[in-house]
Amino acid sequence: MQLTLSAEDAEFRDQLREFFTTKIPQEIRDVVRDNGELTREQLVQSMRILNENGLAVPSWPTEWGGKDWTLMQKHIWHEELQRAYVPEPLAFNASMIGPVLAQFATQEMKERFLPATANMDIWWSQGFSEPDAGSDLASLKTRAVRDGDHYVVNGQKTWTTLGQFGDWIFTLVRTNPEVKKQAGISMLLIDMKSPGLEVRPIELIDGGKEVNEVWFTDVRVPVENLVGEENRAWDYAKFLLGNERVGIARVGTTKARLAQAKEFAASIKVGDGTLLDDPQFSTRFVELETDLLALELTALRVAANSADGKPDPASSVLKLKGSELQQAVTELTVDLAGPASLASGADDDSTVPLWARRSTPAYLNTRKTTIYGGSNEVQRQIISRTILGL
Amino acid sequence: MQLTLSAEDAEFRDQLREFFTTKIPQEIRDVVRDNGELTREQLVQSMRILNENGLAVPSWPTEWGGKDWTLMQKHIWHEELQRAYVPEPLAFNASMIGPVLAQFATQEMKERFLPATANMDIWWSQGFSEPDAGSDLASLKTRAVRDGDHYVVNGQKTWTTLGQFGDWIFTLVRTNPEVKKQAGISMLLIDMKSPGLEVRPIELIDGGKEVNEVWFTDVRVPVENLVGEENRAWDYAKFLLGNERVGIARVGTTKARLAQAKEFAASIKVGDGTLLDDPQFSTRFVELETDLLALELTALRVAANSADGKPDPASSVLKLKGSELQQAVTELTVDLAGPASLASGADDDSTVPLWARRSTPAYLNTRKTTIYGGSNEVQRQIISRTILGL
Amino acid sequence: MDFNYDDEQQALREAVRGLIGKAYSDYEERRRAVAADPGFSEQVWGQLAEMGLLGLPFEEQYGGMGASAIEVGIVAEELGRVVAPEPFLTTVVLAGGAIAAAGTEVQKTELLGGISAGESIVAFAHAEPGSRWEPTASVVTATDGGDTWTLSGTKEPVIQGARADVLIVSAALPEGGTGLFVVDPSAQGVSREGYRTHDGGRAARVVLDGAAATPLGAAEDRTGVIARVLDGARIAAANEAIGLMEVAINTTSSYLTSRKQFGVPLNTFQALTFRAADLYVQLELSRSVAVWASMVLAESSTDEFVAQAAARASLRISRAGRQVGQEAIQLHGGIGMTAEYSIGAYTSRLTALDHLFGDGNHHLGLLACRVGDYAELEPVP
Amino acid sequence: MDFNYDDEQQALREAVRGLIGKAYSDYEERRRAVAADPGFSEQVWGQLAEMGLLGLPFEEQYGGMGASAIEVGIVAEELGRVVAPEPFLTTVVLAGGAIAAAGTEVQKTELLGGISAGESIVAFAHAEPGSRWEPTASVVTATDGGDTWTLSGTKEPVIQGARADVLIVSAALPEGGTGLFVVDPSAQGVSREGYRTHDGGRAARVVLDGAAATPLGAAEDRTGVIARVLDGARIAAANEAIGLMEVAINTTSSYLTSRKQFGVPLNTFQALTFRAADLYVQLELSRSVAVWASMVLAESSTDEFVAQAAARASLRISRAGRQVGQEAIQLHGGIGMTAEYSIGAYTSRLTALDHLFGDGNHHLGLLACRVGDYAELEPVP
Repeated sequence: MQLTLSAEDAEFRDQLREFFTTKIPQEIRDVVRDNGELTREQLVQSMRILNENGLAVPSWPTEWGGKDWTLMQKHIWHEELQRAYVPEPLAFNASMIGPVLAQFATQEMKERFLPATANMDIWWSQGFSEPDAGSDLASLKTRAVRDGDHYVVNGQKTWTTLGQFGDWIFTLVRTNPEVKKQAGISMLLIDMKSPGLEVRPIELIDGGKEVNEVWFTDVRVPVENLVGEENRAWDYAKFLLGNERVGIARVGTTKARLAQAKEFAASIKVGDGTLLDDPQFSTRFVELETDLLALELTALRVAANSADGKPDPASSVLKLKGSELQQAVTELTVDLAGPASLASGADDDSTVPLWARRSTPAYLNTRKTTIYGGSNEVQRQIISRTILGL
Repeated sequence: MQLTLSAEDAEFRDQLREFFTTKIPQEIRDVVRDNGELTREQLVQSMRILNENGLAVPSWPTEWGGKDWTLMQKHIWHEELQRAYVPEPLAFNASMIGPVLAQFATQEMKERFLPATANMDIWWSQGFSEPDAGSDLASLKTRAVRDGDHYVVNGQKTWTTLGQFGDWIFTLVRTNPEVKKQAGISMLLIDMKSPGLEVRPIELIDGGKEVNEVWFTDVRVPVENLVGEENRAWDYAKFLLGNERVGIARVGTTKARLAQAKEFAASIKVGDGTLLDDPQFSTRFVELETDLLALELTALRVAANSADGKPDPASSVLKLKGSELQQAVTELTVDLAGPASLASGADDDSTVPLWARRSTPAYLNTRKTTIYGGSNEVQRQIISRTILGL
Repeated sequence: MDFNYDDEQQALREAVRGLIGKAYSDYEERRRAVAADPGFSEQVWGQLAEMGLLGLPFEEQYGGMGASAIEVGIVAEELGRVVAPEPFLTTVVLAGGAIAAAGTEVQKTELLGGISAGESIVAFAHAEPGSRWEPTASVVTATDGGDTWTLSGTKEPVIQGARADVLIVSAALPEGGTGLFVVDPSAQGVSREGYRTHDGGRAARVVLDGAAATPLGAAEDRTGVIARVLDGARIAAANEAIGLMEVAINTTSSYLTSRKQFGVPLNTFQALTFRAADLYVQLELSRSVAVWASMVLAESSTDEFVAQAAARASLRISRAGRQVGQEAIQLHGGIGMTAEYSIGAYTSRLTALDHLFGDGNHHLGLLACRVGDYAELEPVP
Repeated sequence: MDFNYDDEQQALREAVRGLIGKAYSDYEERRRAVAADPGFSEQVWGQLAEMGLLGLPFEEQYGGMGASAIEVGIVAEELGRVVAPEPFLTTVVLAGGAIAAAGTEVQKTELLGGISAGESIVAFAHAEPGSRWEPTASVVTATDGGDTWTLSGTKEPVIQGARADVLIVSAALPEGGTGLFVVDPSAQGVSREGYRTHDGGRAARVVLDGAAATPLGAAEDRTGVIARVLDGARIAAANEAIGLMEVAINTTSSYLTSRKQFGVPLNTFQALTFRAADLYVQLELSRSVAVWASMVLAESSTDEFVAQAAARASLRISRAGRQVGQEAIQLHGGIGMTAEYSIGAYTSRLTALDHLFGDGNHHLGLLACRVGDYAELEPVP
């Protein structure tokens, strides 16, 4: 038992803090801070700076650029990244396809894709969910039929985040419809410029277009783009989804957002004081920061307890509470904005400050955090079954 | 649409208010007010005063002492009764077996039992639940086998509230084990002084002994004590359980308790003011009384909308929210008591006021309100199935 | 006490539902209406006028129908059911309410007549930079020029402020207090910048720079009028929220019964159906308070009792609206996040209503200051 | 930062669980222990002494083991797991803590020695009529008689005040401030009326009428000591609550898998299992804060940081404890309401702990007053 960080970890933290706040351009971090929308170029630029300094894909095997860090170090890296408003390395590259290729792909495929993936020379999209296969992913219907040296792919994927920017898409397809649904799935790497592949944006309730439908009409994919073995991709998908639980709590982001909210509250004069003196708001801040403290400590405890690298089942707790707290902070921010929160479409000439204008879209957008990446219902199922034996 | 009570209803209310606060002995109402335990004699005395004045069993058919009131009048009667801390007419007599006998019994049985039931010459107990038949009542196992002019009853009932005071018990028994479980159940009226019948108290978590187990060992029950027809009692039980939804919200009781809690809060000095000035408590009072207002209005709306006498499916809303508010007020009261709430076992020489001493036992006891009379899970099931079609 | 709608009220509901429910029977129609300026259908607005709904609460001599808050509540609820974007709440209830309460005969005849006929969109320009739902103004100030008044300062956000044909503007008076003024938005010294709001509506920043203004009625302190008019709008908004919540819950229930996951419909999962049941409880409790508050307003209660009712309704519906709005999306899953599907618009509108006239905690705080003044809260004055 | 218990700490936990878990392996044993005065098992108390647990936090020269708040937390958690009624929290942590912090060498040797050996139950008499967890006294006043001090006034409720062999009493000093005094309960001018508490324990009203008293250490203002000692007790209580909640959740889970309704086990009903999952989330979050607060206390942090940690732990565990206590009964149904079954005792004890040293809202209010003093809450000082 020890309260303080070890000297090494503290130094590690200080170095990262220094790096993130000096080497990643301020204008990029400002966009993140202000809940704005990053351009493709900004995301790529940021990730390349990280990659040049070995900070983009620390969880990968060392031969492909990974760092062999302790879970505590990974935790610190995540928190500091988020606190400094550095855009996180694109999850599809860094946390999803990269580790899968490193684990399951042929040497040839690794060499072809991994360095380009770490450096964002390839922007990866994810082709997993389908309109009728959400939480029940294994019931996916997109078909791939072997035709000589190619697979011919037909079907539809959806919820493809940032698919509009994608170069390649790693895709789960059904290669054997005759067997149990989990047993007939393969993973293909598909060039998004392939004929017959079409990306259609989905407008979300906050007006943003961050997700897409991806349609495949007789898309021909060379057989060498098959990851691992045919019909074995359910294992790869489980590996991918179970991977990288550190950071799932998003403590750093929420902590930064809550500190911002305090500034907002203190900037609003009411009577003799500010909204931060209003017991309704001050108690709400205390409740949230106490829950956030509990979450942070739990993340640290899980990190500390998982020295063997296996995810602690408590990671479902992190996802559940972490997503709820993200939502709670955006809700608080709308309430701080008050009547000004209606001015969500106003431009920079508005008398309403940027944060207040963005507060409701952010609140609406954040509803997704309890749905995606394994909905909170799925997490409750995991906890009740796996941990409580129910 | 009309906000105010009709002149007739207002006069009706005033008359009842006058009656309850002048004709029911103050010492009885004080016990109810102070969350104390009434003696058997006090309960009987109170009900007899009501019965003498035609106010004990208003929902019964008029020929047996009922009043043919509108639902609004019944609502007012309930609320005024509760506000004046008058002990409610024993539910087993007034709301349960009385209406069942009036509806299903022979004329002979009615004459034998109904007047005595209204006047509490008989104290009825309820023999429905069994250790393995709680929410799933129909799976009850207590057997009754015909033997000449008698049924011989064996088995065990539980959760028999105030069974220690009971003269007679209306009992669901299985008379045909061969058929679908609902189809083999009969209702017997059993003298609790019968040989082989034993009542054993169950201590509850607040230390009280208000419920009992009732054991039947070869208890012989004359066949004329069968209610209605053999094997038809599932219908009678459904009638009984669906009966008398007015008053289920317990608005009058909760309103009185909340007003008491305000007095308690105002009596506790903190700094320059009282606990009622503390924003943590004042906002809690507002939340509770706003929800209680919503509940009261809903009860009135349901009463107003059910002129045909059929229960509105919204009665599940009344049970759900009504029970939760009862619990919330007792929880609030413990918090008002603060450190003094520990003195739960102190006597009247204590420096801790009576309400504070009784606060935690009342809080613990009130946990039952979301369990009994159709648990809140059952109510949610009713709402989701019956109303939402889920 | 009687919660039953009479036959005329039932007929009104059916007529409104016939019109507006038909106009927006397909959610795509609503999407189209909010996509282009002014963010609502001028055609539907005209139909509402033809049916007499835009003059509903005004006296007959001003082109109105002389109806009560009950009828206003019915219309608001029906508009809520289809998330109709027409500015009934802000133009008829709010701006119209202010004109009816404070205007001269001539102003009432002209302005209420214009609203009733569907010829004039009137916006109530009251919110200011830094304001938090107070019934007073301080940023916009009024100057008395003898024969004429001028206003200076900024109002934002002003719902439908860019489309508006007439502005009713609150402003700090030279001698103290807050006055109400009529401003022609095309007059010199008025500039407007319109934009979309997240709920599909439109708002604007209105900058006044010595703009000519006519006092609405007398140039005297109208704080009481503004407070009462805001309370009326809160109660109408509560009714709109009831319509929104009811349909959001029904839409969610339908989705749960039709959508399959793991080979079974979602309503097989009790954890979901119980949460839907909780939403229904919220709805029914809130409906009672919304209808009650309408009755309180309809029966010419004291300002104080109306304020009490408006605050209670705002609080109750804020709590319910958040739970319903959030859970409706969550119970849908991913599809609930998409703009093509209807449910997000319901959540967005509930969020907008919650912050338009004071959210739950705002009213909670006001009510809490007076909780020691009475023993029990009685629904009847 | 390291959350792992070392081998010695693990061994301590196993030893405590071996003793106390065995003594109360059957819930009936606990019922028997609390049925008769003094509301706990003197035999188990003796065994705790033999194992050295009653001197755990005291320095070795006073018969103690010199262990830290981590070890105290382990013992408290294990006691919580079986709702053990022994007054470890109030005698060892609270009264013992006060003596260790303020006593003279002689007092420490005698009083801590007595506690460590299991020979002496010491009660901390601090709560007064009308008090609300303040670290000060006002009802009981101390009078300086030159050589001797006398106390007058009433303390209530005093946990284990009737059984206690020694009382540590807080009292208002003549010159202001709150002092701490040692009182022999058999002395003249001391009367005690003992009674049961709802959690199976015992408390008393202690009336002092010119009772002879010896200052604990110097007769000076001890408000700071009392505050720190109360914070230590809050943190130990948080650990006890973790043990209570963990077993309450496990008991509930077991019940859900074994109990059948409608022909299927209750864990078939997802609405129930999801609520059990929510309880687990509460437990894990609370456990992190409880262990963290113990570390804060163990690492000799500033009084201010300890107070912060104690308040955060109290708040978090108040929220969790209520949800777990209430839901554990609800998920059981009727059986959960009975005294024969264990779960109610867990809920009752959680409720008692919540109100012993300040409930969640109390600490929330204190923390809220200072929320503007810092930007982010950091777990490391």
